[in-house]
Amino acid sequence: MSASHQMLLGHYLPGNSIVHRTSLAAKYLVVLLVGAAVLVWRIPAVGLGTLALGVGLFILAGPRVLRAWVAPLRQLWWVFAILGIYQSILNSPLFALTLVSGMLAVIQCGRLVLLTTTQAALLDGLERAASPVRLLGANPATIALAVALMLRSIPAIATSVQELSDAAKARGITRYPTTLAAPVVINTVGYAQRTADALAARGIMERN
Amino acid sequence: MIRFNNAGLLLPADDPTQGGRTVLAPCRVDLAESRIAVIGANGSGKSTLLRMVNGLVSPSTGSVTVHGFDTVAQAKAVRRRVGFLFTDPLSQLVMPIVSEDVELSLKASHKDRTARSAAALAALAELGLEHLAQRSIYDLSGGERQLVALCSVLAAGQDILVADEPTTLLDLANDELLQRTLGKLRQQVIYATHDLDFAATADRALLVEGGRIVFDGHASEAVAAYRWMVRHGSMSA
Amino acid sequence: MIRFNNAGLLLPADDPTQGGRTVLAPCRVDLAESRIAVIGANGSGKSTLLRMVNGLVSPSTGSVTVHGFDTVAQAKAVRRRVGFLFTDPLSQLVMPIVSEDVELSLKASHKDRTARSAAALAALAELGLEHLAQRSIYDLSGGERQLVALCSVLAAGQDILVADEPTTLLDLANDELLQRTLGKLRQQVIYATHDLDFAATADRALLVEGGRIVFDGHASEAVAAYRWMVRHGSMSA
Amino acid sequence: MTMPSQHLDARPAARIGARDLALVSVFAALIAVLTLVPAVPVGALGVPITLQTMGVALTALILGSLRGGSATALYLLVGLAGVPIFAKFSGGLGALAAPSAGYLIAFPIAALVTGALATLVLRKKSRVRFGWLFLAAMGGSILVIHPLGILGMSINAQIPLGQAFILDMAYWPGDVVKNLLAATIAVSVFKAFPNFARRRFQS
Ligand SMILES: Nc1ncnc2c1ncn2[C@@H]1O[C@H](COP(=O)(O)OP(=O)(O)OP(=O)(O)O)[C@@H](O)[C@H]1O
Ligand SMILES: Nc1ncnc2c1ncn2[C@@H]1O[C@H](COP(=O)(O)OP(=O)(O)OP(=O)(O)O)[C@@H](O)[C@H]1O
Ligand SMILES: O=C(O)CCCC[C@@H]1SC[C@@H]2NC(=O)N[C@@H]21
Ligand SMILES: [Mg+2]
Ligand SMILES: [Mg+2]
Repeated sequence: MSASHQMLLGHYLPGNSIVHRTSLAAKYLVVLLVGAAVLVWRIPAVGLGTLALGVGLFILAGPRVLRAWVAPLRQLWWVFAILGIYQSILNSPLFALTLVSGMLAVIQCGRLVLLTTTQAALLDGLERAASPVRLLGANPATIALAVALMLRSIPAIATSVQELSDAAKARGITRYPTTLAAPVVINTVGYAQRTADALAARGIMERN
Repeated sequence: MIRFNNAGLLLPADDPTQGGRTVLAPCRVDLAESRIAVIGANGSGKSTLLRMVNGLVSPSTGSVTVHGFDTVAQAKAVRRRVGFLFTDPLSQLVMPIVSEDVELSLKASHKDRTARSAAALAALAELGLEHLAQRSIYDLSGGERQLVALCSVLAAGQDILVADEPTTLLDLANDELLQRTLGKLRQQVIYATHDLDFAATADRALLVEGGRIVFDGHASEAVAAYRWMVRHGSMSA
Repeated sequence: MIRFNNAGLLLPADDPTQGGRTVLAPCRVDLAESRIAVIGANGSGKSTLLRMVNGLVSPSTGSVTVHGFDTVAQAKAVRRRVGFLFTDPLSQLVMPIVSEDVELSLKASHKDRTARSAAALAALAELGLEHLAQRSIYDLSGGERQLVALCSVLAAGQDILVADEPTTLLDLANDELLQRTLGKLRQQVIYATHDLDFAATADRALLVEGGRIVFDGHASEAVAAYRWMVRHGSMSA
Repeated sequence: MTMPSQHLDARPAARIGARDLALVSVFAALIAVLTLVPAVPVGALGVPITLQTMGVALTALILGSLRGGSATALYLLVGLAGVPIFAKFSGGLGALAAPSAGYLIAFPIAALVTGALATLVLRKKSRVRFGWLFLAAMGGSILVIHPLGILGMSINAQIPLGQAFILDMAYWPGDVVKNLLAATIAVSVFKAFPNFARRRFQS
C-alpha cells in the first residue's frame, strides 16, 4: 500500500530557489502566458524564445531541477520527431521548428510548476482557484475535500485490484482481465459506500 | 438518551429479491446506561440497529431520537452528538496523515488553522497518541489505526459513541488496548461484538435474533441466554 | 506436504519507506500435520507466511514447495492443490451474486451449466446457506459473506486449504459451524487466527513475532507462550 | 462491516451529501487508476490507447449524468492542477498544449451525455439493457470525445481536420471494445447494487 501511495507524490524536487519560493499563482500565470503566446504567434521567435525562457527558469530553480529537464525528451522524443517531420513536409521546416519548440516550451513550464511545488501547496492553490464556485452556491472546501478523497482512493483502488487478482489467482481463475474487471468496479462502488458512511458518521458534508 | 419509538426496518415490497423482508422488527427501547453491548448471530440485525442510532439507516416505521432529536429529520444535530466507529479503520480514515485526519473532524468547530492543529494534537494526546501525529495512516499497526479512528471520531466532541465490532481485526494486545481505552471514555458507548467476554463487561446488553430484541438486561445474563440459545439450536440462522 | 526451504522475504532496499525491512526471516519448516495454526501479533508476518504457501507472495530468498511443486515456477500446479480463504470476504468474492460466485469455482470441474448450478446449490446447502443463493454479495451481513467465501473455496476441491483469519466476522454459532466444518474436512488446513481457543485445537502451531518463527510445536504450548509474551510485554509491536 | 443500502429515504433531496461526494471522488480515482494502467503507445502524435475512455463511460453509466460529469470534471481538474494522472503519468496545465488536449476536455462533456442517455435507457425495463447501455456509451464517444479530440489534434499539432480525422480512426476499434466492456461491467454493478439502476444512491 505505502509504495503505491507514494507513487503520486514523486514529482516534487525539494529546494529553496527563487522559483520554489515564487507563489503558485505567479507560476501558473507564466504557464498560461507562455501557452497563449505560443498559440497566438506561430513564429519561430516566440517558439524558440519561450523554450529558452523555460530553460532559464529551470536553471534558476537549481541543478537538481535542471537535470529533470530532459525527462520528457527521453519519453516523447519520437512524438516530437514525427510531428516535426510531418509538419516539415506539410508546411515548412521552419514552421515545424516553431510548433515543436512552442509545444515543448508549454509542457516544460507546466512541469516546472510541479517540480517546484509541494502537493499540499498545489491542492491549497486548487482550493483557492475554486473559490469562484461560491457564486454558484457551492463551497470550495467541498472541492478540496473531494480532491483529498480522490487522492486517497487511488491507492485504495489499486490495492483492491491487487487483492482481487490475488483472490482470483488463489482460486485458479486466470482468464484475466475481463473476469476481474466487473468485480473491481463493484468493489470500488462498495468502497465508495463505506467512505460515504464514514463521512456521514463523522458529520462531514451534512445536509440539514 | 437514545430512544427507539417503535423503530423498525421492513424492506419495501418492490425489492426484487428481498421484498417485504423484516430486517428489524419495530422496537421500543430507551438506551441510557454508560456501556451497552449488542450481541446476536450473523445477520440478526445488530449493525442495522446501531446504524439507526445515528441515522445511517432510517427506520421505515417509527422513529429514533437522541436527546430528543430525530435521527432522520434532525440528522445534523444527531451526528454532532453521536460518533460511529466501524470495524475497518482504513475505510473511515479519510486523510493520509494522522493529524490531518483528526483536523478534518474539527473543521466545523475550529475555523482557524493553527487553533485546529493544536486542538487535533490535544485530542490525540488525550488518548496517548500524540507520537503518531505525523505518521501516515498506512504505516500504523491495526491497533494504532483503530485508536486513531476512535480519536478522529471523538474529536468532534460527541457524547455518545456507537461502535460496530471495533475489536474484530485486532490481535490480543491491541484488543486489550482498545477495550481499555473504550473503558476509560467519559462518553456513553454502545457496541456490537461477537466477543462475549467483551460484551459481558457492559452495564446492559441487548440480544438480537432474527431482527428482534429477544433479551434485554444484565450483560452476563444476556451472554448466558445467547450461549444457551446457540447450544440448544433455537437460532433461526 | 509443504516445505519452506529457507524461504524469506526481505523488502528491496530501493523501497521508499520500507527499504531493507525483513518481513519474514528465512525459515526452514515442513508442514505436514492435518491442522496447523499460525498465531502472533498484528503485523508479525502471519499473512505473509500463509501467502507464500500458494505463491501469492514469492520469497525473496529460498523457495517454497507444495508436494514438490515450486510455488513460483510451478504456480499453476500449486494453485490447483491449494485453496486460499482471505480475511476480507469482499476481496475474495468475484461475482456479484452468491450462486454465481460458487459456480465460478466449479467451472473447471463441471462443464455443463445446469449441472454446475445444481452443484453450487448443493455446496451452499452443505453449509446451510441455500437461502442466500440469489442475494447480492453486498446485501449480506459480514458473517454471511465470510461463510459464502468459505463455500466458494471449498467448491473448488483443492486438497490443502490455507485460511487467513477465517472466523473474524463470525458469531458464536457460525464460528462453531466453521470450526466444525474445517475440522471435518479431509483437506489439510493451515490457518492464521487471533482466536487462541481456535488455535489451541490444532495439531501444531507456529508462533510468529517480528517476522520470525519463535515457537513451533504443540498448539497449546504455542498459545501459552504467546500469552506469556503479551503479558510480559516482550512483543516488538 | 459494510451494511448496504436501505431503500426508504424520508430526507428531502438537498444539495451535495456525503454519499454524492464519496461516489464522485471515488469514481474520479477509478478513472485515474484506469489511465495509469499501462497504455498502448500507438498514435502518431503520442496520443496512446488508454483505458480512460472506459473509465469515463463506466462512471457515466453507473452514476448518471450529473454525478458522472462531476466525477470526470474532478479528474480533469486534479490532473490540470498538476497531479500526474493523465496518460503516461503526465499532468499540469501543459497537458492543454499537447495533441491529446481535445480528448481530455471532451471527457466531462461526454460523461454528461452518456449519463443522460443511460438514465433514459434504464427507465424502461428491457431484456437487452446491455445493448442500450452500450449505445449510450457509444453516444458519448461519437458525439463528443472523437469530434473534440479531432479538433484538439488539429489545433495543437496544426494539421488539417481531415488528417486529424484519419489519425483518430486508429482509436475506433479500441473504443468500441472498451464501451462493450463498460456496458458489461455496468450490468454487473446494477446486479450487485440494484438501486443504482434506479439512480437511487442514498442508502
Ligand atoms: N439494504 C438491505 N437489503 C437487503 N438486505 C439487507 C439490507 N440491509 C441488511 N440486510 C440484511 O439484514 C440482515 C441484518 O443485517 P445486519 O448487518 O444488521 O446483521 P448483523 O447482526 O450486523 O450481522 P453480522 O454479525 O454478520 O455483522 C442480514 O441478513 C442482511 O443480509
Ligand atoms: N509488500 C510489502 N511491502 C511493505 N510492507 C509489507 C509488505 N508485505 C508485508 N509488509 C509488512 O510486513 C509486516 C507483516 O505483514 P503481515 O500482513 O504478514 O502481518 P500479519 O501477521 O498477517 O498481521 P495481522 O494480524 O494484522 O493480519 C507488516 O508490517 C506489513 O506492513
Ligand atoms: O490523458 C491524456 O493525455 C489523454 C489521452 C487521450 C486518449 C484518447 S481518448 C479517445 C481515444 N481512445 C483511446 O484509447 N485513446 C484516445
Ligand atoms: Mg454487523
Ligand atoms: Mg494478516
